[in-house]
Amino acid sequence: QQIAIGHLQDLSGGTSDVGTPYGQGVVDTFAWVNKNGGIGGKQLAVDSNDYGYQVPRAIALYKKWSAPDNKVAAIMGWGTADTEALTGFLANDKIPDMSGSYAAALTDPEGTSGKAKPAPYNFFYGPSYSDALRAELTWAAEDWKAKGKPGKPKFVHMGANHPYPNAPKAAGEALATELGFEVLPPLVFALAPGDYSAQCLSLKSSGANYAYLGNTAASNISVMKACKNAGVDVQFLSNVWGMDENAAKTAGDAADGVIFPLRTSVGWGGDAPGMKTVQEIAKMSDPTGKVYRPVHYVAAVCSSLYMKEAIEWAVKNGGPTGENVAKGFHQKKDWVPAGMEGVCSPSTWTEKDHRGTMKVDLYRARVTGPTDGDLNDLMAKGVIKLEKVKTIELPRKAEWAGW
Amino acid sequence: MNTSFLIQLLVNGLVVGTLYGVVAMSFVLIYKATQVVNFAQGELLLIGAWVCWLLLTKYQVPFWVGMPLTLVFMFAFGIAVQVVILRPMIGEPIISVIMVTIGLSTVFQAALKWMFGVNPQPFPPVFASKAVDLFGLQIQTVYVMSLAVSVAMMLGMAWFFKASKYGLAMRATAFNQQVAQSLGISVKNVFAMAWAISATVSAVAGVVVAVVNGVSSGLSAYGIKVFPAAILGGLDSVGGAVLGGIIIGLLENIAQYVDSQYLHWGNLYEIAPFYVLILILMIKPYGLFGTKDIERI
Amino acid sequence: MVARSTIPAGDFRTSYAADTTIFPTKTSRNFAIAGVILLCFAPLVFSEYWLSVSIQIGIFAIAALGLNILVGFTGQISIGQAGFFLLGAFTSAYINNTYAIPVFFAIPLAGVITALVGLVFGLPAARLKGLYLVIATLAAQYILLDFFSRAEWFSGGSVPASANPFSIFGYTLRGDRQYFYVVLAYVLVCYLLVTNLMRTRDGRALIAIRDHYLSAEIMGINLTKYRTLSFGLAAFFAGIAGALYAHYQLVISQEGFGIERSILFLAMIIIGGTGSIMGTLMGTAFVVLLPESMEWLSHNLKGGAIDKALALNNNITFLREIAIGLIIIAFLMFEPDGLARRWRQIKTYWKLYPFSH
Amino acid sequence: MTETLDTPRAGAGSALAAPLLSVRNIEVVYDDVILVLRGLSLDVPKGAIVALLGANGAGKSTTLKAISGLLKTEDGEVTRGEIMFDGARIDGIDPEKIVRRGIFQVMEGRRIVADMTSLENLKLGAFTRSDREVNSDIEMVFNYFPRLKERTGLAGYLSGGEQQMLAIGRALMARPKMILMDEPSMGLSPLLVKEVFAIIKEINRDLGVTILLVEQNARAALSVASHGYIMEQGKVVLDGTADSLRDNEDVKEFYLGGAGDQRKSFKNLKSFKRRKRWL
Amino acid sequence: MDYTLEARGVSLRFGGVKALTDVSFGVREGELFSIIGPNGAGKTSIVNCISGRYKPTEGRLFHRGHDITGLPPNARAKIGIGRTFQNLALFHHMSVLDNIMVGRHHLLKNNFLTGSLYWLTGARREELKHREKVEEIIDFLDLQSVRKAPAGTLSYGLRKRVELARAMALEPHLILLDEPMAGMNFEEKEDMARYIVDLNEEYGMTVVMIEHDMGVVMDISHRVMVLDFGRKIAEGDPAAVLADPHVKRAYLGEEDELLVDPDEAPSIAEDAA
Ligand SMILES: Nc1ncnc2c1ncn2[C@@H]1O[C@H](COP(=O)(O)OP(=O)(O)OP(=O)(O)O)[C@@H](O)[C@H]1O
Ligand SMILES: Nc1ncnc2c1ncn2[C@@H]1O[C@H](COP(=O)(O)OP(=O)(O)OP(=O)(O)O)[C@@H](O)[C@H]1O
Ligand SMILES: [Mg+2]
Ligand SMILES: [Mg+2]
Repeated sequence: QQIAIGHLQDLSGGTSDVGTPYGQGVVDTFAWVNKNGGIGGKQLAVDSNDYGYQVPRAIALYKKWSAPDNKVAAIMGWGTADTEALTGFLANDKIPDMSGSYAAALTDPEGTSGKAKPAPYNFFYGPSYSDALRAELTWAAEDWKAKGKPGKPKFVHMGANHPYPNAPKAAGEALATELGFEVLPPLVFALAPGDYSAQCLSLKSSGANYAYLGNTAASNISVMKACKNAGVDVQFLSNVWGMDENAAKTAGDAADGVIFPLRTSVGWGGDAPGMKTVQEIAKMSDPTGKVYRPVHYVAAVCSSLYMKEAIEWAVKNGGPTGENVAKGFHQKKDWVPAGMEGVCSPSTWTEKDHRGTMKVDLYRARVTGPTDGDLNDLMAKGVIKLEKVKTIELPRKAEWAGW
Repeated sequence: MNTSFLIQLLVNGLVVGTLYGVVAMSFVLIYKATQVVNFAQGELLLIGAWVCWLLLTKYQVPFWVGMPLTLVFMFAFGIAVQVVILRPMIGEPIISVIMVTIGLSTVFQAALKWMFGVNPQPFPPVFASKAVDLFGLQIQTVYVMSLAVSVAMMLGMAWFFKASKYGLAMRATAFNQQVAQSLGISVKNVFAMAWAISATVSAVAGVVVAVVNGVSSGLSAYGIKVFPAAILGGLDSVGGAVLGGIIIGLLENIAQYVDSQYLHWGNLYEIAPFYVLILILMIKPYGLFGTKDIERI
Repeated sequence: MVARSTIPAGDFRTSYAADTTIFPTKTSRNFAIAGVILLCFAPLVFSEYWLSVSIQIGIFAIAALGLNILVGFTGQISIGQAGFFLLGAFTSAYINNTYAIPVFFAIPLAGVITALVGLVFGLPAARLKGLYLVIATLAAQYILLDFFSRAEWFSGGSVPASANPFSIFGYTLRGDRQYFYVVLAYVLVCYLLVTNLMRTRDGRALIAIRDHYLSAEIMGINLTKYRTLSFGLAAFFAGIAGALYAHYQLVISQEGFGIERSILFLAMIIIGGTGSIMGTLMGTAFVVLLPESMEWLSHNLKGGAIDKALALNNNITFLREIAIGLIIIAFLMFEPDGLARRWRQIKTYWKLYPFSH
Repeated sequence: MTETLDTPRAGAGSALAAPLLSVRNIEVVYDDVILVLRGLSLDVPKGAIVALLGANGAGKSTTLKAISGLLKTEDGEVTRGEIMFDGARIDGIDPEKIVRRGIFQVMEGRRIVADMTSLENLKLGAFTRSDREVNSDIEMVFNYFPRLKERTGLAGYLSGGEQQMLAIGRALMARPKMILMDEPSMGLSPLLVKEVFAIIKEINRDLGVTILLVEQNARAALSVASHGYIMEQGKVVLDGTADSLRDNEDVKEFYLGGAGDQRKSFKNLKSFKRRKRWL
Repeated sequence: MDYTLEARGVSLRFGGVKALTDVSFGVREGELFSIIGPNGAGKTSIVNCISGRYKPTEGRLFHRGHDITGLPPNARAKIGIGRTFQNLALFHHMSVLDNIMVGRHHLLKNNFLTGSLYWLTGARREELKHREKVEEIIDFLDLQSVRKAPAGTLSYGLRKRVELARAMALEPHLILLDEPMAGMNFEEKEDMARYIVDLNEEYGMTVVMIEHDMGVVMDISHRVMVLDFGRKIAEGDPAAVLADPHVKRAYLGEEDELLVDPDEAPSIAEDAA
């Protein structure tokens, strides 16, 4: 008797740059769980699928997973568009989905906010895109003040016209206005790498001081490089998927100074008791343990272990049905999976609020030299550094729920 | 009116457009000889970029050696693709051959991701001074180089088709393969040649964009940009392709100007070229320099 | 496309009516009817998975059929079919959500509205030829997508729109098992309509334009009208298919309906055989099943000996993509005229069996 | 059944010279199923003009395409028999190689490259040559067909007859050993037909080009040819010297238009037809 | 006006090429009118003007007294003008039958809506009715055996015949034939000539024919017009026109052995007996 889990990952589509390490993290974690006896003596049967960031393929897979004859206990999801597309089905079929999409619309289980449809079976680990951006804006407002520059700072939202980059747009712009920013018209750039010189020239001519990069790393890099070339003087605030160690390596000095949120308390090799577990898990796909794992991998380990513990609770309390697993998420407060102390941030999901955390750790990417060479070396030598800037504890405002 | 911003955008459009032009030229080349629309053009560009990257980073070859090596490789690669995949398709319905190039692009795309991973890779610095200043805009040295190279390639290509015996043979083959064969022209060789040259020319563009943006699978998007460029110039005109590329480049940037100054739609730069394209086609159904079909009965 | 029609000996036709039937022989007709009857039992025996695969085949086959009218019969290549597919999907959802028009009527209505828009986009077809037209359709696709991503009132902008399940007079169909019959009915009707169209006046006019537009014009065929019309027809079927898809998936997202999907539609008809109605269905099945079977294969490979030996890990997905590409290439190398031709040849072979040279 | 009028087949031309081209018993199938040539044989002696006559659909063009290798592009295939040229087998090899060996086909229906000028078309004719005399040969062609020189636009806009001239001119540019001509007089005005046949004779005599001539204008064809074959339904049904064919009753009736030198009127035809003796 | 078709001062230029210069002529109802002339004289061009492919640079064309100079080609099918082409223009992948059915396009009433609903709208009945007409034409031109063959696989001569059938299917009263006998042997020309004469005499169609075979032109046409370098150089009774020294010089060359007085030729029936 096995417990079935559906796993959507993007290894070949528009977000494969970050989808690959995250997907690997999920696969490794469950493999590790299985190796250590599974859950309550049951092995996990993880059906991992590369869906290429295509909604129809996600839905087709979902049909398979939701069929009564072999219904899964839970889904490890991925993108914003596909997760939002599945939301209604998940609620209907009572299957919890731990997604890689942190859209705030997924955090309102009962739809009480009026901003989003009810999403009782959606979960994710980390601050929502909107909350992360709110924290970044809060920091930016302080930064502006600290620098003592005159006038209103200008804020601009940048990203593809796509559910994922758009998810925090309204929230960000609303808070920015509130915080005294002048909000400029958004700038659009595609989810694929390309030449975005024109956008950077617009950015330059608009005189923006803070620009939010809503895409994933690959295309953000293009923008950062192009803007560097065009001599744009702007502070980039990146989405959680928009910056990581690989991106810093590729972008080189163009990535220097970018602010981004980190979901885990430490990165790969960081000083925390839980890091040992992470390294154990990483051995599942790399027995040498030498491969450097970017932040998304570590976040995936956390997400998967939350799922594991929720299932564990379900197994003990009536069996691993989707409904029970969802209940499992609601059991604990300030929850850190066993063995992950100091790595995963304490999270709480309640029946009424699926904002797991309101705490946002802001980091700054530091690149201090040429970035050719092995990532392990670069990190070890400190050529690339992820520097903690500030932890922002946002208030759990009811009016911020769901958007 | 923000003139300096507009000028910067126009200069940027010119530079980027020239690159579109180079790729469009290589696209037109295959079309002219084989009547086949090559959907894998962007991937040829990408392969060129990765190969050069590999030579420069893994084998630490200097650029002035790596670049020619890349071109030689791409020439051979073009021939190989033609011989193995497209040669058996000679004489089959064009639309099926086009579909094969689409299949090829899938295969290349996946194979490259497999070999080089999904993460973009930075290109080692190639030129001592990275940029030159033009109207207050920093223009990458590679872009300036590519401008020179593409003008040279365009002239060479134009001469080739107009005056050389093999250029004539290519045109005859495009017109009708059976007729070409009846004249003693080896359709196979003509096609192989077309693919080889086209792959080589694309690789030049590939390396140029890679130097600027780093290498990643996204570069193959240039393959799509090429369609409007080639069509705008007129499918069978080499000069037209370059001009079409430049026009598309300029249009994108003008659209960006209008958008960021007045409209704030967000992605006008992506869509505007297509509106203009349809407009131009309605006035000139064969693009700016394309030859009209002969309608004689 | 050029194989001579061969009719088994002994099958004499005594009237012109008998000579204009859809099926060349009585047996083939009986086979077709039997096939349809068997399909009616499919929901009882198929697993959810196979059901959903067959529904997809059915829906895409309708859109591909429309495209085949344009490409195969009129000779105008389009890479914009996915745009019209989406338009149909959004339209049906929109008119159903906003004007409370029952889904039962919304689907055909969406087809008609899409067809009208298709006519407008078809206007350049009167002037453009070959690749110039292809790129104009590409432009149409981009323009439509841009519209969808902007028109929040209509399509929800970049957020997926939602659609209601299929319902007839207050009775709502739930689940794939019931929806299967809706799709089956649409497939049957659409394929019959097009078969009829192609053996009557306007269908012949389209084919005539494909084969020789100059002489078609002199035979009294209005080129502008028919070229535009074929765009309208293609859009109609795309719209119907899109609407069916919307009420099947219940959410409509632009994702996955860019030019890649338009190209897939093209692949369906090329693999099936341009200008072949039955081929369209076969080609669609091929294109839908290919990635599915590769998925299945890569799944079984995963963790297996080959995987370990080659250290494939995640690269299996690239292997799968490569395999899909290679199979399409190989298929076209061996069967450049599509499945329809081989099918015809097999039939000819059996008909002529002892005598086939 | 084949009826030979005078000398036995193999000897037909061998009295003069060894056959340059010899087609032995070939079968041609289109599209894997349609059998068009059913065991056809013919010889063309070196330096001769041989006429190949036959009704529409008899397979004349197919025969020429089988020799020049162009069948392949039409899904056709030689499934039996062999074709020898200049002492070597040429069936199955690529058409462009056959051109290089010296056989050039003037295809039915002109087939000039419509989007090139006449001059470019002529240059293409000389594609396989690398000598320096190409330009003087272009002058030679323009001398034969002065009209071509006047029309400098794209060849696709030429009139039917002008295109025919260009097609013949292009063949001359290749300086082949042998030309296969598929209905060279089609669409030409009576004056030009005479000229074209004069030119055929001339190039045969002056340049020593061997010619296999498919022609519907049997009278003209037999007046230049030394030998003729008559095809029906994929087979040779009659062959002999040009003179012997001209005297054959059937040939007179079905190809030359009436017995003797008298011509029947087209006006008073009845639908009744007499059976051909060779069938 | 008793001309079915009349050209008044028609000129046609393509850039520098003068394809036609001030050509005027008239064709009477029921006539079999031939146009001859050297290659490139403008014969096809004038037919193209009549069928609407080309628009004359100058001059007017009248059909039964109406000015049709600017009428689009497809509208000319409706007023009863049909034609065949010098360089074959069949629908290659369609069967012979369908090719001919296309000719009936303007006579059929069903459209894409009624056609798709075949059984419900009477489209079937209409199609079958016209199919009968087409079969008549097939019988008339002896095409029975290739009825279902794709036109692209036929031999040259048969294709010409199918073209004629397709043009006939339009039920035109004026039919334009561009070199209908090119590429045929004597026997086939006989057949073709017979069809054309029947077309003219039994179906009562007015025929305009371009032909290079002087025997045919002389025997069957009522009147002949000669073009040279885009100008009309002669018009009138065939025998008289062919005897014209100007025509001989421009077109026929010196005495043609094919031209024998038709009255002296033995008839085919005698020969058979
Ligand atoms: N590509 C093809 N596919 C199928 N059948 C063909 C093809 N080409 C020719 N045929 C058939 O082969 C036979 C001989 O054709 P071919 O063109 O050789 O005749 P021909 O003697 O040259 O006639 P014509 O005098 O009309 O040119 C015809 O019955 C024709 O239908
Ligand atoms: N569309 C066109 N563009 C340019 N020139 C043309 C065009 N159509 C015809 N011509 C020219 O006009 C002249 C007359 O052509 P046309 O086809 O009428 O001749 P024709 O009398 O039919 O000759 P043939 O007997 O050879 O068919 C030719 O010299 C031709 O080159
Ligand atoms: Mg022939
Ligand atoms: Mg003519």
